Amino acid sequence: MDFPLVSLIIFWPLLGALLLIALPKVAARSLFWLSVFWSVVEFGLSVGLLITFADGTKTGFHWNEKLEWLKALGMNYQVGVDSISAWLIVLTTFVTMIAMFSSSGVQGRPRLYWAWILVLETGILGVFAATNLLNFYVFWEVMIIPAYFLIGQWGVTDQRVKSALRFVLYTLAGSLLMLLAMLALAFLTVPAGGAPTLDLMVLRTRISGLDSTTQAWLFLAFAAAFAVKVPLFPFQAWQPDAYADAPTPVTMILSGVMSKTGAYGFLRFGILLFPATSRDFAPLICTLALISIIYGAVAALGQRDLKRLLAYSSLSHTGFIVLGIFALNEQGVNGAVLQMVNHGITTPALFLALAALSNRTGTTEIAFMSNLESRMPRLGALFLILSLASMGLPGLNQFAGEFLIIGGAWDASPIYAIVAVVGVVLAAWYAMRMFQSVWHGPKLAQEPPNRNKALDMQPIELAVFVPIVLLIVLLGLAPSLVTGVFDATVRDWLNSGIAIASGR
Amino acid sequence: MEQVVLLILGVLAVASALGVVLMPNAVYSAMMLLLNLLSLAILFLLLHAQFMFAAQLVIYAGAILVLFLFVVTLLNPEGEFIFRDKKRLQRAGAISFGLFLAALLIGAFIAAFGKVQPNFPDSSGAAGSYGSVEAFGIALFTQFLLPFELTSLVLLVALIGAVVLGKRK
Amino acid sequence: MSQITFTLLVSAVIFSVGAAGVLLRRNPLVQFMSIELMLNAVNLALISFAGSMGTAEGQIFVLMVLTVAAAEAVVGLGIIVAMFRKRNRIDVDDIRSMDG
Amino acid sequence: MAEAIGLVVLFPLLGFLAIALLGQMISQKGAAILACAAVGLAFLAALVALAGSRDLLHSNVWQYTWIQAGNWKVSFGLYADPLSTFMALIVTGVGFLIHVYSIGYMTDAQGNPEHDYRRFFAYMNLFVFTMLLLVCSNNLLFLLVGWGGVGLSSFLLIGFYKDKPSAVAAARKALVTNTIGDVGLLLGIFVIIINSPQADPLNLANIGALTGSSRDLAAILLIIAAVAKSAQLPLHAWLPDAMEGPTPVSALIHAATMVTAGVYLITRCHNLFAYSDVALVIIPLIGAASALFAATCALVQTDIKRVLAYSTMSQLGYMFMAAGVGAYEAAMFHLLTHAFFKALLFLTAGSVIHSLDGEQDMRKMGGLAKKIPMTRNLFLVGALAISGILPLSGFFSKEAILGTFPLFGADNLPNWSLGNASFVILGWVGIIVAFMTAFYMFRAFFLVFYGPKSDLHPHKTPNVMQIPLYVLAVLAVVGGFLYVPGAYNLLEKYFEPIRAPFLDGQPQHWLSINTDGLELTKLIAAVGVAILGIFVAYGIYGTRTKPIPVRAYQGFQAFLFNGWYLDKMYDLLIASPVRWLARLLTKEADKDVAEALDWGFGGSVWFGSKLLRKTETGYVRNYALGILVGVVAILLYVTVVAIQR
Amino acid sequence: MLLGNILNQTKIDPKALEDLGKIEWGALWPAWIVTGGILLVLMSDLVIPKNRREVLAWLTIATLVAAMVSAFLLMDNKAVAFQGMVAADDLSRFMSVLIFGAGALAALTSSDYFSRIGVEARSEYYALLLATTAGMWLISVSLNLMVFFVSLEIFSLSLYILSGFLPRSVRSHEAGFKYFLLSSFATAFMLYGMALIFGITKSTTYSKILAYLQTNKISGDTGILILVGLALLLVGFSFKISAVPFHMWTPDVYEGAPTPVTALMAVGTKAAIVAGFLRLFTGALDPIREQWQPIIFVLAILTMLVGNILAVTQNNVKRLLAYSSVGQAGYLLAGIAVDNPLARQGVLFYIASYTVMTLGAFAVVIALEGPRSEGQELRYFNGLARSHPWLAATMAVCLLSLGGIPPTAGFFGKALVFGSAMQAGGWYIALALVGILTSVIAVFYYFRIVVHMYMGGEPSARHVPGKPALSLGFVLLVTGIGTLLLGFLSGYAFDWAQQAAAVIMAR
Repeated sequence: MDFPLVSLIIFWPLLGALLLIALPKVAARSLFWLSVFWSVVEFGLSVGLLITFADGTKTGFHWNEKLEWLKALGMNYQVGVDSISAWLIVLTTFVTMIAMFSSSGVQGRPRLYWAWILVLETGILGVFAATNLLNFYVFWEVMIIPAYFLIGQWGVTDQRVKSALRFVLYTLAGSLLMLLAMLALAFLTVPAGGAPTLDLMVLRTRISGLDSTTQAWLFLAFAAAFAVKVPLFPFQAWQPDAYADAPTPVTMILSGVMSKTGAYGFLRFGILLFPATSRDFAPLICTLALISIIYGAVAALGQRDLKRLLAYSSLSHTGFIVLGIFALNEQGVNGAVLQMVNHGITTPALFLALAALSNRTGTTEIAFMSNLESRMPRLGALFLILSLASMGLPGLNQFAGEFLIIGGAWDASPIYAIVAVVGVVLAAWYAMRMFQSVWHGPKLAQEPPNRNKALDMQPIELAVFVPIVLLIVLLGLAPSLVTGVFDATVRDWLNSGIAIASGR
Repeated sequence: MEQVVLLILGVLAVASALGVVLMPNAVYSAMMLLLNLLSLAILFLLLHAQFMFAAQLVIYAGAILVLFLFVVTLLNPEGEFIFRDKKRLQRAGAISFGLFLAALLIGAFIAAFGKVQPNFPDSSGAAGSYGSVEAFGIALFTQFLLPFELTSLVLLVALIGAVVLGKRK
Repeated sequence: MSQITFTLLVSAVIFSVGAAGVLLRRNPLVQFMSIELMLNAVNLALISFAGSMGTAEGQIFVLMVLTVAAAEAVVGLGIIVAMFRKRNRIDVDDIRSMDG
Repeated sequence: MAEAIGLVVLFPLLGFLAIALLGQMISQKGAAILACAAVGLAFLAALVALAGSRDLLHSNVWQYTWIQAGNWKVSFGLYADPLSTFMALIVTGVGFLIHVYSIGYMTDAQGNPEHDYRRFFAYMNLFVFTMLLLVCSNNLLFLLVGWGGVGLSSFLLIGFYKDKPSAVAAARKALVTNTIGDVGLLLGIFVIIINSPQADPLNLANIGALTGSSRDLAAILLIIAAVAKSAQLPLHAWLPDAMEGPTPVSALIHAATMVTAGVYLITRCHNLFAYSDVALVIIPLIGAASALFAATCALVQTDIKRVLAYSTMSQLGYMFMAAGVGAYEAAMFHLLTHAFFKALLFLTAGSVIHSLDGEQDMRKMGGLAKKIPMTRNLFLVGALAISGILPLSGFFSKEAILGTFPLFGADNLPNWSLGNASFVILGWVGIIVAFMTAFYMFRAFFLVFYGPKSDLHPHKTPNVMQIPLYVLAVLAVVGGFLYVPGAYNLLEKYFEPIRAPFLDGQPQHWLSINTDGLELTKLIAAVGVAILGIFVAYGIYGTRTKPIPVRAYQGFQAFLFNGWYLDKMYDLLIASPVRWLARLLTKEADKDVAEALDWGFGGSVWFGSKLLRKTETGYVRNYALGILVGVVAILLYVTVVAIQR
Repeated sequence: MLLGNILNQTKIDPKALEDLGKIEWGALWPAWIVTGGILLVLMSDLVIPKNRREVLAWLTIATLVAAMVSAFLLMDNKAVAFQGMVAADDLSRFMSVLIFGAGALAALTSSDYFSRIGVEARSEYYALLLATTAGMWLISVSLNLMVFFVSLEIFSLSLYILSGFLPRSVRSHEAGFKYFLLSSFATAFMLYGMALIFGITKSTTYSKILAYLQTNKISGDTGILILVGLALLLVGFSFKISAVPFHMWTPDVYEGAPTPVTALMAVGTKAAIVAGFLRLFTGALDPIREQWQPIIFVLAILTMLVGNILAVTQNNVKRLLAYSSVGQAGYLLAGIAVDNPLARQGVLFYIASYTVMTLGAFAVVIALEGPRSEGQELRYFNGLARSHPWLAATMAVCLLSLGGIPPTAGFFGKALVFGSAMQAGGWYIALALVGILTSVIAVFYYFRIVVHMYMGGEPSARHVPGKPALSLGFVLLVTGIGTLLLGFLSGYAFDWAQQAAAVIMAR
C-alpha cells in the first residue's frame, strides 16, 4: 500500500477543525492564522498530489486505499484518485484556502466557523476521492452538515435558517434516493455465491448484468441526488436562497466546489457506472441542462440583488457542465471537467469580489449602486475581468470550457449547441447588465446609507485577487494545462464505457 | 344434564359480564364480576380443571375482588350511566367495534369447530389425571419451573409497587 | 356443538364485552374490572383448550395469568387510588393533562 | 522578417497593460503618448512584416497548442501572409493616426474628471491589440479570440461616457449583438471541426476542406458572425447607437477597422464560401439590402455621426455584395479606401463636434465654412471620395465593385440560383445607393458648412488633431491609385492569398473578377448619379436661407429616421419578452417555486401533523378505542386471508 | 423422596422427568444477579443514611454491569435451557449489553435528574429499575409464551409504577395510569392470542409451535384460529413497540414519566420486543411468515409515516422524541417485515444504534430539566450552543444520528434496514421508499431542535440549566461518542449483530 496521501489530504482539514475546537482560549486572530496556515498546507498537499498526475499519462485510480467498513453492504472506506478527481481536489483546497483567507472578519464564534469550513472541506474532498459508493455517500452527507451550520448560523439575511433547512431537506431527499439505489445496486449485482460490493471499479463490470429497466431506475435515483446538488432545472429552488443567504466565503465554497460534486457525481456515477443507461437518458438530462442554462440566464437578467444574480448565473453555468458531461464524447467531458475547474475559480472570485464591494457599499442591491468605477477603479476592473470570464469571453478561462462543451454538444446533437449558445448570448447580456449597472451609469441622487468605506482595493485584497486573475488568464490561454492531465483518463473511460454499453 | 348446566353457566357468565359493563354503580359491577368469576369457576370444574376451580375462587374471588370492593368503597364513585356518555363517537365506536370483535372471534371459532368436531380427546369421559393437583404440581415444578419462579419476581414488583404507592401522601 | 366450542364461544363473548367495557366506562375501576373480564375470558379459553389436550400446560398458563392479574390488581388499584383519591369525580375523562 | 507580426500584436498589448497597470502613476498625457507610441511601433513592425511576407502564403508563425481534447486540437498561432500583414498595416496605420488625433480630441474640451482618458487610451490599445489578433490569427478559433476581443473593447469604448445612460445601453446592445455573431462563429467552428477531414481543420488554410451540406451550414454560421460584426441586416441595430462613444472611437472601430472584420472574415474564408452556393445567395443579398436600407436611413438623419454610421453600414453593404459574388479584391480594395475616407470623415466630423463643444445636431449648425474652412475642405475631400468622384480613392474602389455586376445583362454570367437577372438588379441597387450616398453626404456637408449662420461659435482645433486629418485626406485622395482595375495593381501581391483558389480554374458559379478595365457605361452611370446626387443636395440644402427647424419627423421621414422601426421591432419581439420573463422569474418564479414546495410538501406534512395530532386527544378511552380499531382491522385482514384460502 | 412418591403415584417415567426437571441456573445468570441486586438495593436502603442515597444508584449500576459481564463470563452457552423456556445464546448476550447498558445509563442519569427536580430517589426506584431491566432481558431470551408473558408483566408492572413515580407531578401520575390501563388492555389481547395459538399448536414453547406449524401449516379449519391468534399476539407486540395505531399512549406516557424512565422505556422496551419478534415471529412462526409479513409491512409503513408526521409540529422536546421513537419503531418494523438475514442483522444493529442515540438525546433533556419539568419545551433549547456547547453538540450528534445522517450510527442502521428491503425487492422496496420519505420529514423536525440550539435567539432567562453532574456528563459522553463510534466501527458492531442474529434459524 502506498503512503496514504489521499487520506491525509481528506482528513488533514478535519484534524485542523478538531484542533481549533480543542485549543484553549487563544486570541481569535492567531486562530485565524492557524486555520489559514492549515488550509495553505492542505493546498500544498493537494498540489503535490496533482503533480503526480501532471504528465497526463496515468489513467485509472491511483493512491488507492482500502479499509473494510461494513462488509454486509459491500461498503469500504475506499479512496483513490484519478487525474480528474486530482484536479477537483486541488480546486477544492484552492477555493477553501481563498475562502478561509477571506473569512477573517467573521462575527460571532469565529473559531467554530473556521472549524466548520475545514469540516466542509473534508466532506467535499472525500466526495471527490471516494471510490466506494457508500463511502461516497457518507462523504456526500457529511458535506451537508457543516454547510447547514454555516448557512444557518452565520448567514447574512433573516431567511438564513429557512434557507439552510431547505438546502438540507432538498439535498437529503435527493441523496436518500441515491442511497436506495446504491443499496439495490449492491444486492442486485451480487454474483452467485459472492459478496455484495460497492467498489466502483468492480461494480462497473458487474452492472452490465442488470436488465435495462432496472438500470434505468437506478440511474434515475442517482441522477436525483446529483440533479439536486448541481442543481438542474426543476430542482434548483433551494439554490438562490442558499447562495444569497450564506456568508460569502461559504457561498464561494458552495458555488465553487459543492456544485461540482453534483456534476462530478454525474460524471463518475452517472456515465462511468451506467455507461449504457446514461446514453439512454442523455437526451433527458441534456434537456434539463439546457433549461437550466436558459432559465438561469433569464432569471439572472431580472435580478435586483447581485448575490442572487450570481446564484442564477451559477445555475446557468453548471447547466453547461452537465450538458458537457452528457454530450458523452471526449470534447464534452473534457470541457465539462475543465469548466468545473474554471467555474470553480471564476464564480468564487465573483462572490468574493462582490463581498469586497458590499463591504464598501453596505448593500448588494443593484438599485443602490451606480457609477462606482470612478470611485473604485481597481475593483471595477476586477469586476470587469471576472464578469467577462464568467460570460465566456474568448481568451479567458471559461471560454475554453464552453468551447469544448458546446462543441461536444454539437457533436451529440446540433440542437443542444444551438440552444446552449442562446445561453451564451444571454450570459453576455446579464453579465454586462450586472457590470454596467453597478460600475457605470449616472450618479445616484441618493447615496446608500452605509458608504463610508468607499475605498478602492487594498493591498491584501490585491494579494488575493491578482493570482486569481492571473490564473483566469493563464487557464484561458493554456487550458491544456488542465485538460492535458485528464485527457487520457477521459478517453479511457469513454472507450471502456462504449465497450460496456455495446456489450449490453 | 351436563350440557344443560354448561348452557346455564355460559349464559350466566355472559350475562354477568354484560352486567359488569352496564351496571351504573361500580359496586354492582363488582358484584357482577363476582358472579362472572363464580360461573367461570364452575365451568372450569366442568372442564375437569379442579385445581383451577380452586385457584379461581381463592385468588380471584377471594383476593382480587375483595381488593376491588375495598377500593370501590374507598373512592366511592358516583353512579355512571353509559348511555349518557357525552362522547357519542367513542360510545358508538366501542359498541360497534366490540360487536365486530365478537363477531370476528365467534366467526373464527365457528369456522374452526363448527363443522367438524375437534379432534380432541373426549372431555366428557374420564380425562385421566390432567386436571389433577398432582399432575399439575409435577408439571409446575419441573417443566414449568421457570415461569413459576418468575412469578415471584412479578409479585416482588407488585410488592414494591404497593410500597411505593402506599407511601405516597 | 361440542362442549369446548361452547365454552370458547362464551369466552369470546366475554372477551368482547370486556373490551367494549374498557371503552365504554368512564370509571377507571369498572374499566379495570372489564380488563379482568378479558383476562377471565382468556382463562376460560385456556382451560377449554387444556381440557381437550390432556396436559397441564394450559392450566399452568392460567395460573400465571391469575398470579399476574393479582399483581396487576395490586399495582393498578394502587395507581387508581393514588390518582383519584383527591378528586371528587371518578372519571377517566378528567385525566387529561397531556394531549396533542 | 515575417515574424515581426508577433511584435505587431505585442506592442499594443504592452501598451494596454502598461497603461492599465500603471494607472495613476503616469499622467493622462503620458498615457496618451504611451498608447500612441505602442501603436506607432506596431505600425513600424507591420511595415517590416509586410515587407517580409510579400511572398509568403499560409505561413504560420508563433504557433502552439491551445486546446486539446480527444481528437480536437486547436492551436494559437499567427499568420504572416500578405493579407494579414496588409490588414495589420491598415489597422495600425489608421489606428495610429486616430490615436494621435485622440490626444487632442480627448484632452481638450471634454474636461470631465469622470472621463479619465487614461482609461480611454488603455481601451484603444486593447482594441488595436484584439483587432490585430483578429486579422493576424492563423485559425478560426484564435480569430474568435480577437473577434470577441474587439467586441469587448468596442463595448468598453462605446460606453466610455459611463455616466450617460444612453451610452451605457448602446454599449450593452453592441456587445450582445456582437455576441450573437461570436456564437455564430463558434458554431461554425464546430461544424468545421467536426466535419473536416483535415488534421488541423481550423487553420485558415484548411477550412475549405468541407463538403456538402456541412459546408453550407458552416458558411451560414460564419455569415451570421460576419453580419453581426459588420452591422449588416438584420444585426445592424447596434451600429447607429454605437455613435454614443467618443468620435475617435467611431472613426477607428465603427468605420475603419472593426466593422470591416466581417468582410475580412468572408474574404479570409473564401475557400469555404467560394464553394458554397448558399453563401453566394445570402451574402450579396444581405449586402445589397443593407446598403440600400442604410442609405435610405442616412437620408434623413440629423445627427452628423449617425449619418456617417449609416453610411458606413451602407458602404459595408457594398463590400458584402462584392465579397459575396467573389470579387474579393474589390471588396478588400474598398475596405482599404473606405478606411481612409471614412476615418477622415469621422475625424473631421469629430473636429466639428469638438470645436462646437459636443454639438452633433446638424440642424443647429450651418455656415461654418467661414469659421473653420480647413475643416470644411477636409470634409469635402472625404465626401467626394465616398461619393466616388474621379479621381479620388472612392471612385476606384466603388468602380471595382460596381464593375463586377452587369448593369444590362451579359452573356457569360454563371448560373445563379436566384436567376441571372438578380445580378443586374444588384448592380442597379449599387447605382441607386451611389446616388443616395452622394446625396446624403452632401446634404450633411451643406447643412454643416453652408446655409444660414448658426449661433454656435466654433473654436480652433489643435494641431495634434489636424495633422492626422491631413494625412488621411492625402490617403483618401491618392489611395485609389494603388489599384486601377484593368491598368495596374500595386496590391496584387497582397491579394494573392485571396486569388489563390481562382488561379487554378475558378469555381464555375463565380463572376469573373473584373480585371479587364473600367467599362465606360458603368463609369458614366456611377459618376453621373453621384454628381446628380451632389446637385440635388445642393439644390435642397445648399441654397437654403432659413435654418431647418428642430422638430420630430413625421410619416415616412420618421420611418426612415428610426431605421424603418426595425430597432423598435427587435425590442418588442425579442428584448422585451426576455426582460418580461426575467422580471417574472425574479418576482414570481424562484421564490414561489420554493415556497410552493415548502407549502406543498412541507405544508401538507405540517397540516397533516396538526390533523393527526387531533387523534391524540389525551382521553385514555380514545386511545383504547384506537387499539380496538387496530385489533379489528388486523383480525379482519386475517379472516379475509383465511377465508380466501 | 417426595418426588419419588409422586412419581410413583402419577406413573410418569422418572427418566423423562429427570430430563424435564433439569434446572439450568447457569443459563440465566444475569437475571439472578439483577434479582439479587433488587434485594440488595431494597435492604441497603435500611442501612444507608438519607444523605448518601447516591450509593443506591451506584449499587444499581454495579448490579447491571455485573449482569452484563456475567452474560459473557458466567452464563452458559446454550441454544435452549430450562426445558426450552429460555435461550442463552449470542442474542441473549447482545440484548444483555443493550438492555443492561441502557439500564445502567438510565440509572446514572437518575441521581442528577432527581436532584434537579427535587425528588428523593428512593431504593424502590432503583429496585424497580432493576426489575424492569430484568423483565426486558427475560423477554429477549424467552422461548416460551408463558415466560414471555410473565417477563412482559415484570417490566410492565415496574414501568407502571416508575412512570407515575414523581409524587407531586400530575403528569407523572397520569402517565402511570394511562400506561397501566392501556398496557393491560393490550396485554389482554395478546394473552387471548397466546391462548389461541396454544390451543391449536398444543404448546407454548416456541420449538414445539414451530414443529406443529412446520407439519400442519395453517391447514384445516383450525388454521383460522392460528391466524386470529397471530393477529392478537401482534397487537401486544405492536403496543409495546408503539406501532401505529397502537402508539397513542406513547407521547403521553413518555412526556409524563420521569425522563430517565422514559429513556429506559424507549430503548429497553423496543430492544426487548425486537428480540421477541425475532425469536417468536421469525423463529417460531416462520412457517406462516406469508401471513404475518404483510401485516407488519402495513404497520411499518403506517408507523413510519404517522410517527414522523406527528413529530413535526411538536414543541415539547420530550414529546417530540416520543413521536420520533414511534417513527423509529417504524424502521425497526420495516426490518422485521422484510425478515431476511440481512434484515435481522440490520434490525439488531439498528436497535443498538437507536439505544445509544436515544439515550443521548434524553440525557440532554435531563440536563436541561428543572423542578417543574420545565426545560422540555423547545424554546428552552434556544442558544444552548452558546451556553452549553458540549451539551448542544451531543444533542446535535444524537439528532443527526436519529435522522440517519452519516457517519453516525443511525445512518448505518437505516442503510442496513433499507438495504435489506432493497435486497428483498418487490413490494419491500415500498418500505425503503416510505423510509426515505419519512427520513426527510424526520430530519426536518430534528433540525428544528438544532435550529433552536444553534440559531435560536438568546437563552431563556427564566430557566438556566445548571451544569450536568459528573454522572450525567459521563452518560452524555458515552452516548455521544458511542453514536459516532458505532458509525465508524459499524463493521465490528455489525459482525456482532450478525452473530446474534445467527441464532434465529429461519429462512
